[in-house]
Amino acid sequence: MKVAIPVFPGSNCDEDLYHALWDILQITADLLPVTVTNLSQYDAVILPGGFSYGDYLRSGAIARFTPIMAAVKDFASTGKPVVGICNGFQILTEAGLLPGALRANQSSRFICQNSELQVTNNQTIFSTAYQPQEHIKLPIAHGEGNYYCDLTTLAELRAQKQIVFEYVDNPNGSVGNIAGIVNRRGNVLGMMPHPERAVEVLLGGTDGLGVFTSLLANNQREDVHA
Amino acid sequence: MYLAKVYVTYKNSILDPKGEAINDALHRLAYQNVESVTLGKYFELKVKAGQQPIADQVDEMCDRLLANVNMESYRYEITELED
Amino acid sequence: MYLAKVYVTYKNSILDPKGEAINDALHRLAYQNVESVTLGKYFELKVKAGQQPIADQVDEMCDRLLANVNMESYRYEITELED
Amino acid sequence: MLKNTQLTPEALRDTQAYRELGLSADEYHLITDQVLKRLPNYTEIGLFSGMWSEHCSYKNSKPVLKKFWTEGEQVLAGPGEGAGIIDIGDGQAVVFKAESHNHPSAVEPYEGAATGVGGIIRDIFSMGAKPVALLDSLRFGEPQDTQTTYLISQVVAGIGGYGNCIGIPTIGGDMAFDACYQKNPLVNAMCVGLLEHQDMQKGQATGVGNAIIYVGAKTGRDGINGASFASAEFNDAKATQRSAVQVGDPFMEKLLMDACLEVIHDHRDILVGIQDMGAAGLVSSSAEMASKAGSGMKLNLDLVPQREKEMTAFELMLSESQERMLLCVKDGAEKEVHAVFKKYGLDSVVIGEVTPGHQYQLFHHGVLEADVPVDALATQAPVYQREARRPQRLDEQVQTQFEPELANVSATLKQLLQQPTIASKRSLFETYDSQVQTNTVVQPGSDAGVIRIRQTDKALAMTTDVNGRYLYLNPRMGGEMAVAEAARNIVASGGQPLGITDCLNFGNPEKPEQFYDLDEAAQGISRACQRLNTPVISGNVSLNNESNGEAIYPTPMIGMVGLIKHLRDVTTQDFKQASDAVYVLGTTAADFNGSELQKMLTGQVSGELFDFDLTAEAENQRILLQAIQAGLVASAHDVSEGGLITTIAESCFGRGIGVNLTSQLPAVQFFAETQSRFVVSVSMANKDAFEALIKNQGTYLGMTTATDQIWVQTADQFFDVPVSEAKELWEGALPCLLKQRA
Ligand SMILES: Nc1ncnc2c1ncn2[C@@H]1O[C@H](COP(=O)(O)OP(=O)(O)O)[C@@H](O)[C@H]1O
Ligand SMILES: [Mg+2]
Repeated sequence: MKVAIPVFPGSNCDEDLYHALWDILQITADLLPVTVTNLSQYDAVILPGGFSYGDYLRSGAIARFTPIMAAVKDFASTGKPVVGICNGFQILTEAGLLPGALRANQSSRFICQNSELQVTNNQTIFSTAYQPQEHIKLPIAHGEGNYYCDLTTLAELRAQKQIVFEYVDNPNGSVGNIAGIVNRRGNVLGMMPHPERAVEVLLGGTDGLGVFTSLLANNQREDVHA
Repeated sequence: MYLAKVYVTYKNSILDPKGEAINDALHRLAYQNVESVTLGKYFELKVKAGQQPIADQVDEMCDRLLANVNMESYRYEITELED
Repeated sequence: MYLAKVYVTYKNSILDPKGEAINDALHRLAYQNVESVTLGKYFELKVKAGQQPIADQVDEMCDRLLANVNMESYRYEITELED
Repeated sequence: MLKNTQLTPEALRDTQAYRELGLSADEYHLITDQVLKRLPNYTEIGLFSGMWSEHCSYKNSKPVLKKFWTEGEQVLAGPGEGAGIIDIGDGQAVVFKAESHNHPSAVEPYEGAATGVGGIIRDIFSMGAKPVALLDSLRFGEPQDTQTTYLISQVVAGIGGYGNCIGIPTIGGDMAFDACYQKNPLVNAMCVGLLEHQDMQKGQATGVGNAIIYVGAKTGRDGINGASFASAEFNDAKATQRSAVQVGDPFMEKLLMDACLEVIHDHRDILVGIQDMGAAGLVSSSAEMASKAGSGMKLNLDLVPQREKEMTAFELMLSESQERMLLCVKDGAEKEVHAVFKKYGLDSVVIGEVTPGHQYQLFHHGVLEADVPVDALATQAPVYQREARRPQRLDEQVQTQFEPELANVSATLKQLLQQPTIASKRSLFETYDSQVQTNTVVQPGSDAGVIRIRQTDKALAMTTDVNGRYLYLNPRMGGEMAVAEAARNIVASGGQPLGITDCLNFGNPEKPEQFYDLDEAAQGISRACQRLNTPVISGNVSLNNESNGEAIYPTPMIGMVGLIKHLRDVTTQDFKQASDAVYVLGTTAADFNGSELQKMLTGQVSGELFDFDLTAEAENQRILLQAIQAGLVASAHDVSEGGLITTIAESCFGRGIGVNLTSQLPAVQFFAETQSRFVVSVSMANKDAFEALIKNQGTYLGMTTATDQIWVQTADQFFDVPVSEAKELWEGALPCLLKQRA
């Protein structure tokens, strides 16, 4: 599997992700500037966390207009997997690849802590490595992670089993305790918690590995790209 | 040259945590008669006349970039500036 | 009940990195005719009549909390609301 | 100000307008009679005012700083460069420095704190190092009135706002509250970087004809003459201080940092020198680069990227706009540098060149605006040996120890745990991203923050500490204690202390009593540094921390970094499991003067400071480190504010583990703040080996338990507190005071 990591000006978790993929999971990955317009040689795209363009307007709002995001849209439309972590999730909602939006945390403060999650749907290509309803711990670090969508959308997310991760103790006010969702087709995941920060015992836990190992396992399955 | 003043606020149904925090702070400062506070964004854009009508263009900029219409609404006023 | 609309913007020589980032973004979106963007704050306060004249009170709130007069200036408009 | 710029040299002399810029009449005459032998124009006098300010020249503190112990074979660069450098083996080095942003933060707390962080980061990457961690040391008034709580939340938000955005983890710091900081909050930031020896940079401009390149943000009128502002005493008349407010742009700084590090790594052969533009902006960076290299320099100010129209030479040279750097690049290689910065979307412009001789020449609109000897600016500021006079407060204080009487020990403990200085800071440091870069082994909440060094088995431990109350009672001994406490935090985390940086936060040095405090504290610091083998490698001086004539406690913040040789040695303060043996290393006495307990019970600190023995300190540290390295220690936590019982309680809180302890001490001594102690837990398997190692330097207290209780049988009474209840009080106190919403 070969992963593309778009690096937006202001991204700051790109190298963390790169290390997690290469050093811990031995997955091939490339850091790509926003000028890249062709992603056809990749099997997956993961948008990293950080503060693209400073997040000076709304998080993710400016990054969405970069050339590489047009390529990511095309890539997603072919059914290949796209993941957005933290700022990556924010960019995916701004770009319309995922429903809803991310507002300032309820406390209106940035929060960095370990948060307990429930794997609500372990049947997505990003979560098969987890047990049904498994409780895992992943770090969160965001100021605008308060997921918002209207009630109709929430009902739809639930009906279509698009909610992948839910917070156990909602730390930011997210609607429906939502920490991570997929699109209807199931090939685009956005999540506020940082799986790439939870891949080593030394740094406090390995519960994040599942996101990447799921991706890896399902990449080898022929049927997912069908 | 035009001056566009753009106001972006959360839609009504959406909770505004920053506004509430400011509301609380005002109460602590003994402004008990403040009932509610909402916090929005206020842009001032200086725009040169282009091919498109200026209002259309500002509207488009709001829609595409300055506001996230999933949760925010916007309004604007345009005045012409002396050069 | 009164509605106070408060506009807080940076004073002239203060750097506005957010405004500049948005300006750049608009240029990349091909709105080349945008000359400058500044980003400020826009508050809407609902305030009940108190002992102090309402304008004095709003002015005081701006001065003490809503703006930092060392780098920001503010202006406001007050309208009376039907209860 | 604009009006003044039209002053002729003669009018400048006659009106003494130079005083407004912070130059004394004597300094002015030194310039006219000895340095220039003519009357300077307004721009030139501006250059001197910036460069001869305390902030740039250390004219008041130099004689004090000279007393610092700065040696040690591991030191690769000591004070003098942008930041100090210490060798850590394997061709690597650690770079660190601290910076104060007290005055700007008092005027505009969010941006003041944020730009403080931004500034110290530039100091680190300008040395060629990759910034890997931030720390912050904060002092505020009592968090009781809205103004103070607002200040606290804004300062913390500003620190987080910058560090989080740029992507450098904030992994430690310290925070204390006393009324003396009410109008003079202290906001000190420290940055730590990792350096490959081959990347080491100097801020120098050598080689006639080499290009001087300006990179980063455009210059505006922000912070003009901030250096002399920062060096002036504070009063309530705010209007004059407005020009000092700057807004930080962490997004720009991230691009700038990445671009500069790329030039340093990949274009080594063409880069001659690099320096950040900090205090006194363009003049200080350029004049220092030239002077250090023994060169002259000529700049064309028309080429300086400008954010505002019609800026004068004075304004361009003294602006403290943030996020700017100055490079000296080999003649002919300018394009190569421009290409790198262009990739990041940044301005990079040749604004001048290195010249033969030693003159510093500025051209603006085709006019030679300034022509002065560069060394006069950079190195020839007058140095003042200020008068020191022992303050009365030290002679008037009682010589006996405060003797607290406790009616109810567990109630006292609960109350103590809620004192703002003791209470958990989690709700505040939780707003800092402490994990970005994925190297953080120990996050805030233990004695020191720990960062691993990739591709090695090593890690760095870091901390900031100082207890201003101790210095208020005895500046020299308090200075020693500050260093000792920092070292204890490093050792308790499994590290060997390497060296320190400092921020000397003091009052007005022209007052002999304040200067005495500064001088004494520096001597104490130096002595402890020598004894603990932690040279001073960098630092910063912030004087005039007074408002309306009232000075803060003498508060020399100590930032220390240590090396953990093997990752297995990383130790935290939490008790790990039930049935471990608990010890206190070091001896306990009835030391209450200056203690948190004294302040809580009497509302103030007073009396002569208790004894402190640096030899015992060093010995206890040595033994603990040896025990950790031998793999005998499950947890270690140094004893500081709040004494033994506070330390024990904090060790219980991490994992909700109880203790059952018995001691020969009277209950009240569990609150004493005797120095040089650690609380250590050891598994049963290691008990004998640990006791053999510590001999009689420590005392067995009892065991950790699986209950939710802290049980203590003292010489005179038994007391107990539920761990969960105590923890809730300790964690809830600050959010409640600061009225934070969940
Ligand atoms: N301003 C701050 N920023 C980051 N971390 C902080 C801050 N203040 C306190 N902490 C963290 O809280 C913990 C306790 O701090 P402190 O009581 O000062 O410890 P100690 O007494 O061991 O020096 C430490 O891990 C410290 O890093
Ligand atoms: Mg400690």
